[in-house]
Amino acid sequence: MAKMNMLQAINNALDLAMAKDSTVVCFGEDVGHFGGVFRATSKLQEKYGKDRCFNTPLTEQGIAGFANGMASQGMKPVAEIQFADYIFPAFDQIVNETAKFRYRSGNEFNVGGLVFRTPYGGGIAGGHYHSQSPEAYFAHTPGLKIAVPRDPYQAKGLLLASIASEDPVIFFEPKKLYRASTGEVPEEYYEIPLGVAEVMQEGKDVTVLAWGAQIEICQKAIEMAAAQGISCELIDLRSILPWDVETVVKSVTKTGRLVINHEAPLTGGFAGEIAATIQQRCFLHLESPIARVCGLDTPYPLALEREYVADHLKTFEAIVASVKF
Amino acid sequence: MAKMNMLQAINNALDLAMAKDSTVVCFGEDVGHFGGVFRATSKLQEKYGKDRCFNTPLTEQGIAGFANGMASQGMKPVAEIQFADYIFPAFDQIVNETAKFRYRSGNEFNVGGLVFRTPYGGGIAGGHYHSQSPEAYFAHTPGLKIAVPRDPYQAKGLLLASIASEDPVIFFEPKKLYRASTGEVPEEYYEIPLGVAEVMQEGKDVTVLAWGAQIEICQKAIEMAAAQGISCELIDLRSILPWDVETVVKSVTKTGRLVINHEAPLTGGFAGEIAATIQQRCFLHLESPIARVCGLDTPYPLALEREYVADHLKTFEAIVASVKF
Amino acid sequence: MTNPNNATISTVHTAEFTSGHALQIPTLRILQDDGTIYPGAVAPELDKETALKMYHSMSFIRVLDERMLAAQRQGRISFYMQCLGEEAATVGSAAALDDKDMIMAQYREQGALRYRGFSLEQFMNQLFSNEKDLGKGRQMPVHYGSKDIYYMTISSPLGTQIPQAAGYAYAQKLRGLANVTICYFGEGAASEGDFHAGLNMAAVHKAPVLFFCRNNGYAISTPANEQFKGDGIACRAVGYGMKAIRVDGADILAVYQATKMAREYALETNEPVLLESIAYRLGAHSSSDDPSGYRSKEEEEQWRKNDPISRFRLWLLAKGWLDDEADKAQIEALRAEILDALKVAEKVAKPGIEHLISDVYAEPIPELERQLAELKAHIRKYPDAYPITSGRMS
Amino acid sequence: MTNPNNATISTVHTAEFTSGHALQIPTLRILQDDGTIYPGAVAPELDKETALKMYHSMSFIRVLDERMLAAQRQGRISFYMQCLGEEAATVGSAAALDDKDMIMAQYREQGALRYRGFSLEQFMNQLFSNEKDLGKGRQMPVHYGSKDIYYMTISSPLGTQIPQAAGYAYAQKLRGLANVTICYFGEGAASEGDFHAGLNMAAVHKAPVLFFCRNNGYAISTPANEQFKGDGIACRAVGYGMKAIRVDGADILAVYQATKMAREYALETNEPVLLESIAYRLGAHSSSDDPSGYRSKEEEEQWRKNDPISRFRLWLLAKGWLDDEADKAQIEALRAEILDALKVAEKVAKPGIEHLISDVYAEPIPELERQLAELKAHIRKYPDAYPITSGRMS
Ligand SMILES: Cc1ncc(C[n+]2csc(CCOP(=O)(O)OP(=O)(O)O)c2C)c(N)n1
Ligand SMILES: Cc1ncc(C[n+]2csc(CCOP(=O)(O)OP(=O)(O)O)c2C)c(N)n1
Ligand SMILES: [Mg+2]
Ligand SMILES: [Mg+2]
Repeated sequence: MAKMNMLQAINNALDLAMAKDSTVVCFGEDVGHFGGVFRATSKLQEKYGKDRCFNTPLTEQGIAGFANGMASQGMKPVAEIQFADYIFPAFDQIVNETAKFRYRSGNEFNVGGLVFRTPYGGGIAGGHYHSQSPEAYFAHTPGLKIAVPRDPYQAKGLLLASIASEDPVIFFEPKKLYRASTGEVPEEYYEIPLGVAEVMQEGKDVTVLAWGAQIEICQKAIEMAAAQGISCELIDLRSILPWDVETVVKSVTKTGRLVINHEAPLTGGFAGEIAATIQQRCFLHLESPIARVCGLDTPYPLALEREYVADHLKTFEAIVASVKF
Repeated sequence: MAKMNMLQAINNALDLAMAKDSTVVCFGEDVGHFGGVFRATSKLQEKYGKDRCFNTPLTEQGIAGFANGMASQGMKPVAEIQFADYIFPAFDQIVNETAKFRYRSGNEFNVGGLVFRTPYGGGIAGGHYHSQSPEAYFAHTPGLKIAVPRDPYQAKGLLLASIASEDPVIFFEPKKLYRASTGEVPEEYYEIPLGVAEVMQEGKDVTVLAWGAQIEICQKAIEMAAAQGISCELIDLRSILPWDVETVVKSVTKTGRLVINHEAPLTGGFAGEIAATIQQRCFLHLESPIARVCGLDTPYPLALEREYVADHLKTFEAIVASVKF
Repeated sequence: MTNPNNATISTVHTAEFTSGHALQIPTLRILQDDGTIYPGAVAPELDKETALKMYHSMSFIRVLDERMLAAQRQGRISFYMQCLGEEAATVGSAAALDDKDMIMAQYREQGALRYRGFSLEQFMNQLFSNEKDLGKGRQMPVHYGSKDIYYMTISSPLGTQIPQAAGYAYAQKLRGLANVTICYFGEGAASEGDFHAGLNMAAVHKAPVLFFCRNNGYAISTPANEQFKGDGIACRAVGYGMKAIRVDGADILAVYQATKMAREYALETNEPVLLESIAYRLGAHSSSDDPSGYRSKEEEEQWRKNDPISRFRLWLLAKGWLDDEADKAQIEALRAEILDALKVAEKVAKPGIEHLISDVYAEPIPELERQLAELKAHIRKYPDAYPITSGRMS
Repeated sequence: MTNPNNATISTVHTAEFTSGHALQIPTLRILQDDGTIYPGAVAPELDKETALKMYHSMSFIRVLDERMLAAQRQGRISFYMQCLGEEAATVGSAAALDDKDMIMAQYREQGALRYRGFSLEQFMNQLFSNEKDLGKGRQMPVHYGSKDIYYMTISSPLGTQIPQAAGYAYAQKLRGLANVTICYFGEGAASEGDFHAGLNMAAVHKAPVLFFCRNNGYAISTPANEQFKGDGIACRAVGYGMKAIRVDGADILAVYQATKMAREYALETNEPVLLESIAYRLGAHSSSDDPSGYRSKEEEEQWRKNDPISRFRLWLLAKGWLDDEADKAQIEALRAEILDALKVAEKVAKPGIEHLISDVYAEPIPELERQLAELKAHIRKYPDAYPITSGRMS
């Protein structure tokens, strides 16, 4: 075990994957010699050569298209999109191509092995073009898998599972945790399976569900709730697509209440999907309406970021309201 | 009044809008002389000249960017994307630019007046690249408005309202209705307001909610239900963003039950947002779980289209299950 | 170049524009309409067997197109796309490749597909979306693909295969394969952003791709002069520091020669090459299109004279490699064969219900299994409404 | 051109590539490092007032950049971007325009903005995202914009303004305005698909746009030779049938002259022009960047000699239009002014809570009003947690 921050854990995962499998190749804007603007690919070019870790021209649609082509040949591209806010020029290549490659060809061709890594989320005074959380845009797309880690340990295990996956994966990295989140991380290779949520804390009154950087916000909120005698069960969803319905159903069946928190705007966010599914599966167990604590339905602001975000106080209030309903 | 099919009604709306306001300009792939592959812009170039109705090069991101620029100058571009399946190369221009133009500039600049028209949905043996219903991808984007008409009368009124709107609008045209749906349409100018749903049929047992081409499927289903003594209230949502929460809340408060139907795949579809909102607003009135009848979580298939779609039988079954819960 | 701007710097002191047509690229022509070689031209080396395979691929496709368009008109298939007038461009280029060079096409390259060995049955199974279709009946007609013969399954969204070809070829290079990738696209698709991204990335990352633009004058109804203002597509190559060559797309010897040369160069240097074929889309865009709305019969007639097949046929006849009568008989026989194959394929069952959800992921996710189970229960309740699948569900 | 392929057809019979560097475009240079005019060059006509406005815009921006980078280092603003080394490119081009020509910039064009008349206070208000910021404090520092002075608000996603400029200029043409649009972007952004779409559409639709590429050698850490393999960016113009001109971007007279000529041409013909400025990004990419990780001090030092301001200053001094001492004093005074303005701006309140939801739509939709009401109630409950807004909610 070694103490790592999330960037180091990601760098370490990439390093292990490249060492293990010569078909793993990392690229993206500034990813090469410089190691990426956040330094997630630091030293990989030095170690594995310019052919396997390199800068691309500044074109996200090109990066995604190039990655699709490379993966369809059987290699394992790990492509970085510099900020998740800039993944949209690649939307067609991801949603119409990556996601449908295997299906449309009857499995003659596929892009399993392809991973898009991208720093995402707010909390860094980035305004609306360096703060977006676009997971829900992709979650409506059969054929993709989506994962979001909450800490360095999770980041390494989920990223290694993504690279090993036979399906294409979008890996969203909460950038505000890059240096802020640190922890013990095993030095050897390990995977954390995709599609499996984790019950981080058991509780009996209400289930609190989140992913990525919102987990620590929820932890603060449930501490406040605990001080008022409310026992919360905390679940880290970890994978958005496919998502672990059964773990959430089991929890809500027990607690009868659900509060979902995400950074992205409320309307059309992934909390909607979860709430819709859970109200259906747990109808007779629900003791209060499922609550969603999310960003406002506006672009991510700059000056009023604090007001905008789904913070611990709003989450705490939603927990209390759910229990008192 | 004149009998028109949906294409004629759309063509008529564009004609009226161009006659009324010289800043209205129509363009897109094959939109000019040829009048569009579906002929929605037929004769407009002849009538208003090549400057105001023209073919563009084959680039959806370019079309959207060009439209953004033109609208920011104060004109009213009505840009056609040949199929909604091909709107994704324009995703960045729409989601990062169109939607955020006014907000990011503090209203120094805006693209109000911009309309993207695009044929959408299945039912024409088009496979996954001529059948998609991507409204949910856009519904997660504050700053956009989204409308879907169910028949020629609605198409004309909603399209004229979209062009007149001070906000950018995506106007999805259910292409299987283009020639199949006909009806009486006033020849003169009229608008149907955006953001307002329509209760098409009152009922007391269960609310059935849909939009676009799914309305007629729901009508078949509620007829079957009526034969079994089930009284359905049918709502056409008409606008996806903003959507008319209050009308749906009022209806479900009365019926206690809700079945939502859409063409797009289930997971991440807009029914999730509706269900999440309504379970919260109508918690104490709900007598059964909100049901979603949607496409499967796969790309839109070809040979097995009939099995795939959210048809009247599946809708009928959901209505019965909701009432019998 | 050593300056950081990656631009050669030669100084002038008077402001003067470089013209938008400063670069003009000539068109390679070898074979004349009458089947003879242009004076001064030399025919590429071609053995008889290859030449006949080329010819038979072209004539097969010509007959198939004719028949299947008719089948579409009869309502037997839902959609079709011909390649009339462009057979030489795709067959001639495919013939210059190695069998394991990847082909990434747009949709009008059935000539290349046939040259690679796609069988009549395989064509039919795809066109009828039946259970023998390699694509499992999921895509519209003409969206062919086969891993065995290195032909990437067609995808409708235009231009998307262009950066993919760069990535595919880069992977070939990394694996040390002695193969290139050919990437076909229309002059219309060349307006997509993906074109720019793909060509630039192939040049920067040194990926051995032959970018083959079929400039056939139209993108559905949009003529090339409403598509771009440059001199064709080939001149764009300088923007990427890429070599370019333009050929008469109805001249199979020119196409073959240029492609062969480009392939050698790409393989040797790992640099991509841009090829532009100048031909004419003689047929409608697709079975849904009627070109009389946007171009004149006269224009069509003029180009009809430019037939790529008859030219090559005359050359082969003159060489004594082809027998006129035998060839005519063979084409007659082919017509019958195609009709027979069509009748067989249209009776083959559609894919089973399990293929509604297979291949979305490598293994179905639980939610898809749930949806399939629910659907099966529903079909069992209403078997008559789902006749394709209800009779044969396990 | 009359053939449907929109390509000139001249025939050759021998296969030969056109080289990827077949087109080379010279660089216009007028002003030498020592402030004299190149032998054989002629300085553009410039009156004293304009020349001084150009000079003062450049030196203002130089001092502002210096101060605000320092302010960022002190933690007073969160982010900053300098334009060191490129002041002449943006000021020189802006000076060649009419005041109502629209400017659509990338982010490093504060020179053009200042030339247009953006005031020190306006700069500060934006940098501090306070309630006087025209952008209502919603975007990161340096995302300026002002309708009054025809400067489109900056948007971070690169390249997006390129097709927008085509559409904006097309609208200007349709309205019969005697104005053009200038569109600035970096050589990195020129790799985006939007570049291709925008240039092609402007050419096809005859939109009077000056596409002004600032080729400064780097896109963050990526050097131009890993960005493209063509000869700079200017040569791409032939791909669009567009005229092009390349200038020394540190030579304000060359930039002015070329832009003036391009503007006249665009206005007259409604055809776009591509300009490429060759300069060097002397500073870091932004306050978050440290170039020592990817380029050498020597390279930087070499380019530092190439200073656009000192060159022009020497020219003005020689002309007797500038007084050395007075100028130095003025720059000193400016330093103080900037510090004062900074102190004022940082004390101005942030935008009020209502601006969290205003301008998403022309009028707030009901859901946003509901969200705002809920938020206000929440803030009232926890006023200490939201100090920026809690004290002044209506
Ligand atoms: C992204 C995208 N936009 C639009 C279309 C619709 N479409 C299909 S073919 C076509 C024209 C293509 O023309 P070109 O590339 O010249 O090829 P050709 O048909 O002439 O062979 C269009 C617009 C599409 N398939 N994909
Ligand atoms: C679509 C998009 N992708 C990536 C980025 C991140 N980014 C910001 S600036 C930059 C480099 C731009 O380089 P260039 O266009 O040469 O302009 P310069 O900074 O040299 O002036 C990058 C990659 C972005 N803002 N937008
Ligand atoms: Mg074409
Ligand atoms: Mg640069």
